[in-house]
Amino acid sequence: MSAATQDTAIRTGRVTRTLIYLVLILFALFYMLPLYVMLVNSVKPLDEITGGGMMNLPQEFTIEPWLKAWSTAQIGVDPTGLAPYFWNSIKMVVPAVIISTVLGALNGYVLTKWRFKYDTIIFGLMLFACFIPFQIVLIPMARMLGLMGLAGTTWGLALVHIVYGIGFTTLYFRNYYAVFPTELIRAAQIDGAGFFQIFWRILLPSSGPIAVVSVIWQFTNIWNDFLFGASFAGADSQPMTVALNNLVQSSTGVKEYNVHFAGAILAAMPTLLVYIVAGRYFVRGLMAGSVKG
Amino acid sequence: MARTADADFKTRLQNWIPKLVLSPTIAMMAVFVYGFILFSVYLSFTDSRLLPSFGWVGFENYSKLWRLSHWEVSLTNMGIFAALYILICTAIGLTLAIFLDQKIRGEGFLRPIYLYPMALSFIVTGTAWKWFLDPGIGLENIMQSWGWVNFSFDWIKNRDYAIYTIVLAAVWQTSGFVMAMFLAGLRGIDNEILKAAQMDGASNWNLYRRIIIPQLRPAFLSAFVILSHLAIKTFDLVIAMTGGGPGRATELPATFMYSYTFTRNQMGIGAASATIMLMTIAAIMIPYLYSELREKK
Amino acid sequence: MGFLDIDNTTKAYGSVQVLHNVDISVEEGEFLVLVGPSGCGKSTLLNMIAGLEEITSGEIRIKGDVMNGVHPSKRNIAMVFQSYALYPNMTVGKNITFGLEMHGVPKPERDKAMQEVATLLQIEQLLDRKPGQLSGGQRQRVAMGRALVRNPDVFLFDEPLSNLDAKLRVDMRTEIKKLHQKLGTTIVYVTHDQIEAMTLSTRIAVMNGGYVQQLGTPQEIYDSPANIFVATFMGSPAMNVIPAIVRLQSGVPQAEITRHDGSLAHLPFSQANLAAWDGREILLGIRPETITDTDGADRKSANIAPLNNRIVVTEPAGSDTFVSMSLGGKDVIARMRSDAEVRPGQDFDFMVNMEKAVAFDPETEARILP
Amino acid sequence: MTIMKSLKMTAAAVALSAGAAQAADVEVLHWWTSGGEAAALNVLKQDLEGQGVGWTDMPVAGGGGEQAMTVLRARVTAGNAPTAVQGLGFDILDWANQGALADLNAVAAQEGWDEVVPDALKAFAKVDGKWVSAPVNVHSTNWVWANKAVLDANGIGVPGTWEEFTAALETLKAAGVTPIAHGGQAWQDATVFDAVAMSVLGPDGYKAAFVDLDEDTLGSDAMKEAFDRMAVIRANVDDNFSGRDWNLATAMVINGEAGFQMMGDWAKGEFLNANKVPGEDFLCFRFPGTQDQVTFNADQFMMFDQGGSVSDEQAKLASAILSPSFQSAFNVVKGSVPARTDVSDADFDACGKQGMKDLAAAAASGNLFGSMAHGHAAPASVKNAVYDVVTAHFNGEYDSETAVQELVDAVSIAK
Repeated sequence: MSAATQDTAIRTGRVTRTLIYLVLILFALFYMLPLYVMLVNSVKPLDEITGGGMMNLPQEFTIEPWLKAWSTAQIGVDPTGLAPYFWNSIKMVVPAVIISTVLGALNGYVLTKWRFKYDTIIFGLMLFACFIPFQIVLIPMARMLGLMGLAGTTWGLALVHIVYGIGFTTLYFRNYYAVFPTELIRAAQIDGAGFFQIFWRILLPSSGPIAVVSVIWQFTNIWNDFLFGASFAGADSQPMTVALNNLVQSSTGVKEYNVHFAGAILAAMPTLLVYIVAGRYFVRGLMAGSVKG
Repeated sequence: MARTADADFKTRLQNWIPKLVLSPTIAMMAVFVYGFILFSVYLSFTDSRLLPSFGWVGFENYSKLWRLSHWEVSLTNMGIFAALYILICTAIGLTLAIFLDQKIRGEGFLRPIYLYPMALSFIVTGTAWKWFLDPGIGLENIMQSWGWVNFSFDWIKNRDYAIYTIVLAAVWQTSGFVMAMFLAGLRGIDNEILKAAQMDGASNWNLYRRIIIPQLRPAFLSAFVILSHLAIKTFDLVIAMTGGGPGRATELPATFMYSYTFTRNQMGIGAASATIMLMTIAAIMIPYLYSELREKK
Repeated sequence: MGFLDIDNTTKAYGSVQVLHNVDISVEEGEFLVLVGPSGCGKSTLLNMIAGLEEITSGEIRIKGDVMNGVHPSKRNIAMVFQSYALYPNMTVGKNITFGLEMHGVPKPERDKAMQEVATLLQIEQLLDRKPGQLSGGQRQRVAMGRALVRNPDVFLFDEPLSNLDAKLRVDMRTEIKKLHQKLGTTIVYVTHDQIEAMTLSTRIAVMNGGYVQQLGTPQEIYDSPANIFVATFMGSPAMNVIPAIVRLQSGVPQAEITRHDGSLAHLPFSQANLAAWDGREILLGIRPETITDTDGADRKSANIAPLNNRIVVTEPAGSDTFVSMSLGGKDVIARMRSDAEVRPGQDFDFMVNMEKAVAFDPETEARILP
Repeated sequence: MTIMKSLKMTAAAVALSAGAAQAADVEVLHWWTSGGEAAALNVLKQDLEGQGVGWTDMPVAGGGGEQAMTVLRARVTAGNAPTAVQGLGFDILDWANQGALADLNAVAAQEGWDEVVPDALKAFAKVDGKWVSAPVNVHSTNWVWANKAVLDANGIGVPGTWEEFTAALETLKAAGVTPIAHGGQAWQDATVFDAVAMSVLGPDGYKAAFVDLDEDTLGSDAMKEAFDRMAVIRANVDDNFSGRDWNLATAMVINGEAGFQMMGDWAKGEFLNANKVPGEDFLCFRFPGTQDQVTFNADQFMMFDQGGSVSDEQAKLASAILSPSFQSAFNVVKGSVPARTDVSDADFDACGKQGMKDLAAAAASGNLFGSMAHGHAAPASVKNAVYDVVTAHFNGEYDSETAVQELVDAVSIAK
């Protein structure tokens, strides 16, 4: 898509341009603010924070809180730091993202290219499911996981995320495939390609942009989830957010704010990276389908 | 008299595969979404407290719910929050997208800055926001130390204004995402139309107001769906920033429901509030879905 | 029984019937064109032959085998689409051989077939490119190559030329015709362009409103249109349809028509059976090229009738000059040689070749048969 | 391996259908996740490991155990209950009434818990004559913490009555010091209210109002007086109190920005962490008017039924928790006092010694009461209903008159 390079037809004067830059930079500062607070306080000794200057730059720079948050902070009874929980999160997020994206892609493919009676109603029901508040599903979900023998396992947790993410991935892929030429599917049918061959050989190679959107969306949501992670993970599969919460939310202990902030940034690192690295493809992916809503 | 009996096995299989592929999703939706909703609605008519129990009490939970001033506060807050949040996010998102679309140098640098808040959960940023908004250590303190002695920004501590600080933080998180959606929409508009309009003598203002923004309708709709879904699910934000306080001034239906179901051991009332929330969502979403999906057919 | 039989076939979406009892039998090696305005059902019929749409009732048979419910890939057909439908992620070569691969043809054979087709269509140098790098005409060739390589029983073309510019369209038209003559394959071709229909086909099915209006050779369709729809749809400029009254004069039926100034003119019919319509209204159909000046009149015709009328507009078009006038309250176009001396406002003596004239029943719009 | 033991293990394995924890392990759900308290719990873990019992750690912090209780509910619903779960007050009773807890009577009898654990505490550890959980500690909540230097500078002694207390507040205010450091969170407001209500209503009134939920007492003039006193306290709190974490309030006292803080004994850890010495740098005393009473909350470990009988590991865990050595070691770190009254106070500091003495005295004289604010007087629904009213009143939503009516109403809805 050549849109990014095409000339915009709009011309603006010098004063307007200055104003535009000013507004854009002001907003950038606004967006950076919380990250600034977290960053400066994560490299200060604790007494500098409790002593007052929480917004100031550090007088004494230290990397100690980062090391502590990663490898030695007390998360439960063991001073393990966040490191082991990081891998728990990865083990849960990766399959959940992949499966929900693949299922979303298949659903989108069926709902646009293999239309059948009531398919819009089914899609409507899937879309409406995106709006279900997660708090109400906790107890029945626990029961179902128990019945399926998945309680307290990484797969159980991944299943929960797949179930509640599939509405979104289906939405993205459906809107994308809706503008994908149906003639291509027909041509492939005449060529003798079956359902999965068409999907695999024809549709999927062209789905890059929307797959990026779907993966970013799912990755961020699942990585950042706390409620399901806390409720359905087992002792050895608790994700990063639960560990971070355990680090930060001590009700009756001493609060090490600098370690907390360092831990918070560490916990957010993968999602931050995903946004920064894949951000440009994200806008492109949105362009390619989802905003056609 | 279609002679389907003639159809060979592969063809018949091909006819079934799409439905087979869809069926796991349909089954999951049926059980994990709609089954659970029905279960929750059922619970709202029972005497459930700590765990689900099945003693039928009729509408008692609903009548108790409406006697709680606390519930009305959370509904009012939801109204204020959702309206402002959706409005401001859309306005900021659109403005930034239009500005960023003026062949801005450094777009590649600014865009991730606008987008990154979406990547962070409020477990991560909650404390930072709390500090920044705290008059004793945050913005008010800084401004006063810079010489504006009369500068005052204590909304988070003020019962009547605290909900607006929640709006502020929520806008911070998602307006960049909305910007991306609008930017994508803008980039998808045919430039020839813009050139034509300019030849017709339209000013930049008119160009946007009359030509471009009306063409962004799909982006507006997508933004509305995403934003309203986020507004309804807003939960961590409140817990992390105010814990529902000062007093109960920033309680939202989601936090209300959670606290009655899980910390107050009044699952019946929690389920009743959940039912009302779901009905509200349905009242907004069903007409929208209906018009959208029918149009596409 | 033909090579491809469409036997009493209908198509309905719910209660809406889009195709009504279509009956067409195509012989081997025939080039059948389905022509009609958009929405007439021609593409639906093609998709039904291809197996992309279900048949509501009736049968479609290829080589005598009933195709109802048979998967598209099992019908031994190939199709060229309007948008060409080239797979964007595959090279030209892959595009061409994809169908063979799906049918389990081994790679050496696939490559051989690909080379043959590429040579035939002169696209050898394009085989490693992606469709996005091709021009419209090249894509068209690749799409045909993809169809040819399969060596199918029936080729289906769905408006394959409509995305090309005017010149290229004419070139490709010729090329398709050459291919057909060379390979002698059976083709069903959908278009809304009546010139394509006339030039390419061995037979034409003119469709409108879900009905086959007329099925016949191009000449039959042109000279003896079954009804006003066919008469006006086929031919450019369209056949003039003029309200007239049949008057018997000394036993010969004549068409009485109103001239530009309200006076009456009488043109004698060659068809004696119209005597039965004495005194009744009909619609007179006259092709533009059968109204000429004196020099241009068809010498072989036995029935040339003079007609004096005022010229309204003249449109020289190089090879011909189109002259428009008013007859029976309608605008009527005559097609003359370019050297005819005509001026707007001139009262001119036209010659009408009444041998080629047709008459329609104004109520049923069907042609009154001789 | 004995036949008995293998039978028990089979039973446990069957009960744990999902099998998250090994049969020979204990899985412990708790919210002591950071710093000293987690390290203190590690003592218990090592003790058990020494006896060959593995420890699977399942920490879930947040909201004073609220988050962990949500998780517990999910786990029990899934049929996958942890072996032992940290629990507070009525939560333990609720789970016991669901029939989810194991019977610890055998180990209790063997170790003589009945003699050494105070009755008020037993009310939350024994249900229908059955021990169901092992108490770890007793926190008392009606403490006042004061900066000694600030008090000395303003000529203030330890206030013994409400009047002396208000006088001290006036003095501090006049001297430009924030009189009371407070964090405006519902549970902190309620913690203060607990002490204030005890001082106004007296032990009998406190029990009538918050344990028996007697409408007349809840709606009495004395209750209105309690709310009036809350308003006085509100007037002596800085403007910026809302939403503040309790430890930041404690820091204000430590730094001399504020004179007093009303908070449970866990605040002591903050003072010690800042290298302050009890009695020299800071003072701890009971809220004026409650010198003889102790309102408490106690952390315990509920033992979840693992298939009929109490398992070997559970018995070992329970026994380790109530061992005097663990009780002493843990509570010295935590700031609380041991759950059994026969533990030596040798390792405790001045405030700790004072706390143990107060607890023993209050237990003996019937002045030991469960804290309403911390879920040891009434069930969670009532507790939170009281929170609603106290915090709304404290934030100026309505006056004391209305607050009393709201309290009666809210409690009746929640009952």
